[in-house]
Amino acid sequence: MALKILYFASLRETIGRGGETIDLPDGAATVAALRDWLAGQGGGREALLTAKNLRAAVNQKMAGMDAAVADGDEVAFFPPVTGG
Amino acid sequence: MALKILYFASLRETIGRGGETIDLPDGAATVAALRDWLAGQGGGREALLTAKNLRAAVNQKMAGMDAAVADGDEVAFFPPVTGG
Amino acid sequence: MNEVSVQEADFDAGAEIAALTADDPQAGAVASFVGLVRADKLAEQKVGADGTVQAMSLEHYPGMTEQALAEIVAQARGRWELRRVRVIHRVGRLLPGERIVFVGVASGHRGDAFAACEFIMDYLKTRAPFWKKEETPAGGRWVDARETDDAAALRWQVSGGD
Amino acid sequence: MNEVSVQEADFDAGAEIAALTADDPQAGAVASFVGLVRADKLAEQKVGADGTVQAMSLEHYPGMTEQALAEIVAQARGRWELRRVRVIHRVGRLLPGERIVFVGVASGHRGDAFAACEFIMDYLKTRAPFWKKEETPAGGRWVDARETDDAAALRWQVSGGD
Repeated sequence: MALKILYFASLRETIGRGGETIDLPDGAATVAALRDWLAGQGGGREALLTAKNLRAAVNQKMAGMDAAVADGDEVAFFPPVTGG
Repeated sequence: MALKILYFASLRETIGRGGETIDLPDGAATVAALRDWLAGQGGGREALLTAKNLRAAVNQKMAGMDAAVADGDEVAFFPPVTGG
Repeated sequence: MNEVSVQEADFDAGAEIAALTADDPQAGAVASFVGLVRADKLAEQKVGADGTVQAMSLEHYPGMTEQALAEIVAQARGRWELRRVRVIHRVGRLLPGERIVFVGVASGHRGDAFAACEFIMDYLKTRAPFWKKEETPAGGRWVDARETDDAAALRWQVSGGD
Repeated sequence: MNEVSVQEADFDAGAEIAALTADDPQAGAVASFVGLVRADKLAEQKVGADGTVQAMSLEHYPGMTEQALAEIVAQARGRWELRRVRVIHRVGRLLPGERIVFVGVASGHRGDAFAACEFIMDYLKTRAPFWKKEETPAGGRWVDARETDDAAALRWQVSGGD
């Protein structure tokens, strides 16, 4: 399935890009599975596994690692927020 | 002893004056005793006994009815405050 | 600048908030409160069908007022780590919608600023010698003290932010 | 007027506070918060003796940010009786002492205004997608999330103002 991936803050810098469009093989249908698949692609994406307290959002809403992802979703990965 | 008495808000209106200087007979040395003595002087001062939740200050600090009063003190009587 | 003011004049909340942190590198948080004359509350006192909102007048105890406010601020400083604090309370005749009171508290952290600002308001409501009188078509009416205000002040004695 | 704004421009806290109650006869209380870039916190990151405070930059997740803030405000409205609410968060490069965030809440009563204002700040700190990066003489440094912020947000789930 086609997914839009976004990276923010330190994760964006480590991975060296703000986002990418990917084609995820069928079967991996949660945020955690997507994270693991991305990390396996290398190119700095291993940081998704080593990042402390990795957070995610699916379609611009905070989501847990067990949240489902579906074709066409926008999935973002980032460190804990520090605004305010 | 000589005391400066002040009345505020509804009490000031009921008693018809903002304050007065009095000479309290010896023996009455608490706010409560002063209140009772004043009420006995009539002229609207009976309101000190009928006022709901009467409050007092001695020398510009909130004081309970059992607080001591001494010669030269400024004693104020008023209803519960409603500022803010 | 004074920490507390009792005045007839209006105040500028934005200028007060800015002054609370100007040139203070340790001030990262400002909690503030503005209280206003509620037009609808005055309207509740209408007596006749043609009764229109009039105004409110605020009486105080000159001399004691400033002292009482300063004492409340001192208590807040004893409980929380605060930078600058500012309390302004107006007296005299005020129209519906007009500002009555300003409390602003600067601190390094927002928790202290919020707690101290609310504490000062709760104590001001029950311990500072101000009295409100509403004008109504039927004449003046002194505002009754609210039991909820006593309860609000009391809760700081039980679970205060120490 | 928008309820939430994410912008590079500074804001005028006094004007925002005034707008929260303009022509609203039921608004008697405005609690507000202003957060600033603490110069001394930036200074802690100095590496060399000549290390001077630089600045901070704020990154966000365009699109999600506004939605997350609107959702936080909606939750506050579900818990307390509020009139107007305003949230402004700046992004981009900010110098020490500059304003970062404004939260203003108008209500009929101060208890609701204070609680909702603090709730919105606590939730914003843990749920709105903003990230701070400090410039230091040794280079950029992403600010770590604080456990105290998680604790502050969590307490609304236990004893929230219902």
